[in-house]
Amino acid sequence: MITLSHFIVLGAILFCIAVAGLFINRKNVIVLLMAIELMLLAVNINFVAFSRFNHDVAGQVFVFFILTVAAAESAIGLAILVLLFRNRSTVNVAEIDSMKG
Amino acid sequence: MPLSTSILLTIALAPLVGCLLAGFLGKQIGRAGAHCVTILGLLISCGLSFYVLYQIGFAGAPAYNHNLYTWFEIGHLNASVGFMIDRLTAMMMVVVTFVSLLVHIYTIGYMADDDGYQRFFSYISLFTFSMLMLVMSNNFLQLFFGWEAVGLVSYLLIGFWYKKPTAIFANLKAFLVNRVGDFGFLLGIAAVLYFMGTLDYATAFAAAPTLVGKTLAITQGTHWDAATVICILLFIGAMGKSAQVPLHVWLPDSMEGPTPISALIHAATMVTAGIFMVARMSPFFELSTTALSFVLVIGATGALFTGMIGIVQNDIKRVIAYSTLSQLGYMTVALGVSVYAGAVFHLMTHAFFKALLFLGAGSVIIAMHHEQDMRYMGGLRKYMPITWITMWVGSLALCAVPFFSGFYSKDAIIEAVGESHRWGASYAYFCVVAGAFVTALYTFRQMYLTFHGKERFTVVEHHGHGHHDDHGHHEPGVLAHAPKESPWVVTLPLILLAIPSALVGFFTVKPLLFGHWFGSAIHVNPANDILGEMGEHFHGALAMALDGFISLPFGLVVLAFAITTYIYLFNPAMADKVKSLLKPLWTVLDRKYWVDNVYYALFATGSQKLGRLFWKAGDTAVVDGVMVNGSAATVRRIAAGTRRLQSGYLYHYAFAMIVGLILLLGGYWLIGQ
Amino acid sequence: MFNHLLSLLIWLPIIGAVPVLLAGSGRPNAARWLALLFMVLTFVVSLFLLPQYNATAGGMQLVESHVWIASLGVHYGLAVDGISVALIVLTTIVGILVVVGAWEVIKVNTHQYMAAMLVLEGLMIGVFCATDALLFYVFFEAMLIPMFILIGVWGGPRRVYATLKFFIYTFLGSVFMLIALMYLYERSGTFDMHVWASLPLTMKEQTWLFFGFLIAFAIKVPMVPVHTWLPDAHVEAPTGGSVVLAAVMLKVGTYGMLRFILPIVPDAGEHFTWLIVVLSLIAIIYIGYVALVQEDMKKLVAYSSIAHMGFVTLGIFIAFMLIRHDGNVDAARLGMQGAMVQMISHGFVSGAMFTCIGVMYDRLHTRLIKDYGGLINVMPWFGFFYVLFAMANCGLPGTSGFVGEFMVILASFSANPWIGLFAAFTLIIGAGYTLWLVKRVLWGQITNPHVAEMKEINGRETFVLAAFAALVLFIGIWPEPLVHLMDSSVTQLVQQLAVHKI
Amino acid sequence: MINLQVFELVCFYAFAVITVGAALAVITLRNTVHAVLALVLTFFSTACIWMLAEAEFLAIALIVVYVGAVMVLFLFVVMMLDIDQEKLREGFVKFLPVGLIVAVVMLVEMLALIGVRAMHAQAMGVNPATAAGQSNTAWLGTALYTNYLLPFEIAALILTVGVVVAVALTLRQRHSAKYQMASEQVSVNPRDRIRIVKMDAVRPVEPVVAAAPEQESKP
Repeated sequence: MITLSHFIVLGAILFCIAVAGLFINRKNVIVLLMAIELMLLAVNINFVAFSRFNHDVAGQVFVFFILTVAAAESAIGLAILVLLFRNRSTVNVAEIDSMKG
Repeated sequence: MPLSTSILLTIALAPLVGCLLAGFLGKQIGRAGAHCVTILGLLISCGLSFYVLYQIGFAGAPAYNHNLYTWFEIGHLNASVGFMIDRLTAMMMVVVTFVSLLVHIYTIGYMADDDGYQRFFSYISLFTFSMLMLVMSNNFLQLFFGWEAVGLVSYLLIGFWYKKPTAIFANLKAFLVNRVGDFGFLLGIAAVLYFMGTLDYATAFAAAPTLVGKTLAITQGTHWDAATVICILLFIGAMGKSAQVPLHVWLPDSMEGPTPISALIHAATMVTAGIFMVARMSPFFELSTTALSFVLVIGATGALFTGMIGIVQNDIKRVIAYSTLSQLGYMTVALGVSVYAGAVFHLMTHAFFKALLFLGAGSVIIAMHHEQDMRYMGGLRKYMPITWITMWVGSLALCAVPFFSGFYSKDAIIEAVGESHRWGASYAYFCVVAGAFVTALYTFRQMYLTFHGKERFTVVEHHGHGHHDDHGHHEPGVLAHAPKESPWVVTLPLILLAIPSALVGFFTVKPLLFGHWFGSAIHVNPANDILGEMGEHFHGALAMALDGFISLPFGLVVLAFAITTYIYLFNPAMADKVKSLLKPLWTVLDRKYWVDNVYYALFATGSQKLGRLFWKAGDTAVVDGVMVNGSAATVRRIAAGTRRLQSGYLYHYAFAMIVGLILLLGGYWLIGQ
Repeated sequence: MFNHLLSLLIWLPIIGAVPVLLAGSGRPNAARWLALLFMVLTFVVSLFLLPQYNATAGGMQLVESHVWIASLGVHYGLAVDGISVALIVLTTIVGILVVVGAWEVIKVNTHQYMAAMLVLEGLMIGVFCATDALLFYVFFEAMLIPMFILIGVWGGPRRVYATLKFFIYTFLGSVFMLIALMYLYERSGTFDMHVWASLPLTMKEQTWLFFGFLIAFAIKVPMVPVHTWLPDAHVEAPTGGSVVLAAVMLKVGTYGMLRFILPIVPDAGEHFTWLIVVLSLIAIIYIGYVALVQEDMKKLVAYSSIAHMGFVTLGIFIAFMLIRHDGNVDAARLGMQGAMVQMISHGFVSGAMFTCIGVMYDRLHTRLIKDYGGLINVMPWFGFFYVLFAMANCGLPGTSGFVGEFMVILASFSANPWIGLFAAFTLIIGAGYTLWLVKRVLWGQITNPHVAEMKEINGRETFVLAAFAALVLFIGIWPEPLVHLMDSSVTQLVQQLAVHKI
Repeated sequence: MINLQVFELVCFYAFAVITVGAALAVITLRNTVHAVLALVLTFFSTACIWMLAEAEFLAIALIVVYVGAVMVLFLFVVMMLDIDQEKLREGFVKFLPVGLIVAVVMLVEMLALIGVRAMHAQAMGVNPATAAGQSNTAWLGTALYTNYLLPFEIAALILTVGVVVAVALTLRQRHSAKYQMASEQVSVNPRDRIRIVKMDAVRPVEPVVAAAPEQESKP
């Protein structure tokens, strides 16, 4: 019998893997973007599970929106990445510090 | 016949119209136009003043006291502009307009070559207007207006030759020292308003007796007598304007101005405003013997000690200036012993003979091509006989030689001081008697140095220098051409002033001093009425003059005459010997008791230092440095610290975010526990 | 028209700014004439206030009120009393003179300069009319923007520092006022200042509110420890900006005190009168000394402005002492009236002084005193005006500068002789710094060869200076019309002071 | 017959293991292309898990949108850009411990907060869609087009803006390339192109001497 906890724990594990990914791949923007996608996925798992559990459609509707926004986000993110690479010939985060105060 | 307002307005405004015409349209109407309109204005003013004097003083017209318009009205306080004409005012008006008229005429000659001809006429007419406003006022406000306005004109006139550094220093000094007096004066007016609730003379004087017993809380537990406070504050104003002792320093320096104004403003009229004011305020002063003693001591000190400085001066105008200080001291002494009529009487005679002396000195200065140093004069009597004779008339009047006008006023003052039992009267008596000796000393010295003895100048005719003799561009004692008598516009005023200088005392001493001519204009407490006592021994002007020949002051004058005659006519080398003999005394006098130096160090330099300290330490360091920019700098420092957190690296932000998330989760967990 | 006279006054110049802006940088002359037209129109309209306002009746007149923000109970409420009328007329007169004064001086973006001036004038009039606290606040804050632009765009070399300082200083103060306003709204449920005047407040509340308002207005006035923005702002501002700043904007601070502190928190006002009196006296004496040693003419006049505004605050608060301690209504009215006259007079005198400095600056492009000397030799007419205004600045009788100082000194002597004594020090110090300035600038030999080439003032400058001179002399010789205009309003204010609100 | 619940559980575990494994691969693989492919796998198995939760519509949407579109985009970008893989891997080992520690701490905290044990017994319960007598898609669609219509429209707008932005950002004007500007061609004014010069029919004879130096200086 699958319980709510199964889903939640899976979501938590995925989220932590994504976090670890952020840390160990700190220079590669593409992997960073992918880690973020993973995080969103973890969140989405939770939404779906709770929607089912609480008989509330809002959870799934929200997943739908998250998917939309995440798609838009990765599209723009990748566009920025392309632009960045075109201008600076690198996607190394360590070399991008224009925001340094 | 009662006086009409329109006549009084004409008197006051005619000079103002002249001033405005000459000042604003000076270029259009030209030199002649300028002196014509101003002199015309003065003629009208002077003529009507004589008429007013006749009406008030001799035809029995009632005193005039009306408001012209309301200056402002707040609640029960009505501040108006108006005229009060009684005998005191009428006499002052005549003195002011008459001397002013003569000075106007004289100026035609004196300023003939000056670029600022029209401006000068405009100024002296403005001065006449201001002075008339001062004396004709019927309230404290307008008095203060006139008071400050004459100060302004004095400022402008001292600095008339604005290119001279000394002149513009002197006018600033004069204005500021006067302001110190005005400071007290204004507070005095404030005190009058506080206690009387009005600024109107008539109301305030009528209510003066209610002052008795009132006090002003100075601190918790200290209460000062109201009348004393009012009188001393008002007198501080008089000290500034009439150059009494601690505030006398501006008057000698004011000689930087053209000579006509030295005669008009700094001898005959403006400086006597303080005397006039105290006489006007006699109802108040009579209430406080403390204040009168204060007046007495200040006046006496001035009478003697400033006169002594005159002995060592070499500038012909400065000698007369110090003599003015000394004579003003005499007047103040008279005020101090409640002999207001005597003070005003001396004011009048002094106005004539001092104006005469100044104008005479001016005439000499013209002849000497603006050389004022007496060491380069001498023997001028044969070049300019009219000036010489008239100057002698003035000098004898100044030295109080019997029959001359100065004698009647000055002798009365000396006698009154002798009679007085007021605190400080014996000191004052010593001062005024010794002052008589000092007066004679510097007067005769001046006359001898200027008109008698050897000629100490040389005449070098050079070509091209010609007619334009500017001020002080030449070698001392070297003249372009020989001195000659001044034109008639200069000598006419001298003659016209010499007549009253010689005679006015003889004819007016009886009514003015002993005849209660001033009536209610001057109020004297019966207990203080020294003039009344003296009047009992008065047997006419002739007898008084004859008595004068055997009095102590005259003896001293004769002594001084003998000494100066010996030194300056027969043994000129003696002067230097005396000087080296009395070197310490001479130094003290030459340095003017170091009062100027102390004031300069204390107030001019001190104020600047204080100001700079306030500015740099207060405004720049504390307010701007610590408070304003300090807070800004603190923010900047904090920001600089936080700025390092913004490394710009994405993973640092991610790290911070995740650490924050961990902490948040941990926090929830702990709370959940 | 008379029903909406005040609205017309506020919005006429502000709307007038639009065509001036539209004239564009390419047609500076059109912008100038349009701006002048609107300034004159506003002035003419403001003249209608004088017959429309009943000076004998006093109180708030020409009331306009419309709901503005219904949910907060905010009204677009306008009305004037005698004090407002006087200040509005002052504003409109200064407006004309500023436009004429800037005629050829402002060469870059003339249309924007003129438009900013028009907007500023409308907003200042708005401040003097508003009866709704929030409306007042809006005008009070909005006023900063055109001034910020005026100094920031047409200012001197350190204009950025000066504008920032000016803006942040004033803004900081008004934040405290906003808090006070919000608290009063919470207490009363309205922003109507008239209702607030009769709102009972405890001493503790009053104290907090008092300081909230005091900080805001003290900075605007400016009073002593928070005054340093003014010299900097003046030094960097263009002439017109300085004139408006000194002539009108500073008055907004004291006007705010009249409208907020006096009626709303009178008990706290009484309790802290000593503080204001001490600060005012410090302003008069300490600032006088600071002014004495300034090397920059504008700074000197700016400091003297602070000293003169000290008289205004002194006159306003001395009324508390006189009313509450001595019950001396006449003296209290005298002091308050003196403060009001001083406000108007300082508007003209300081405006004229800054105009004079502007005239010199346009010719020599320096404001340092040491660069001048002997100006009278080449500019005698200018010298005449300069001496006249200098005399007004040091309070010579017969000029407007005297009237207010005289009244305040008389009133403060009645409250306490020592206060009168310290206040009267201005006679000496004021004369000291002003005449020393005159001595160094006007008199003497010409030492700087550039001074010798300076041209006498032209017709336009003469017009501006002569207008100022006429006003200064008029108020000095016959202040009664002005005093009468404000008298009943002052009396009502003073009577209100006597009411305890606890 | 296998117990359906047990089967579901087994399936869940299987998919969960694949998901986690693939996710680990995403963050550890050296080659970015491989990492993207691992991410595809993660998404796919997650979609399967959603199937188990009977969220069919979202599962399909995830595959279509993510696997079909977004991941392909990723692949495009990764392949398009010539990325120096080695340099980007620098510090991988160095930060591994930190990453692990952080991840583990976070996981422990999360699990503790979730309180796994407390909720263990709770089954997912009845599918709300089935209970309403609808398919999951209908259930979700009804909600989307009624109560959530406005957010739905906004989502559409966001996507559109996203597309426009992505294009706008990456669009590059190549100055070397030659374009045909139709609008300019149409709006040409003849006067700009040719100038009609009036000349005398006969050219006046000029002196030869004067003309000579002029010609010389021409080049």
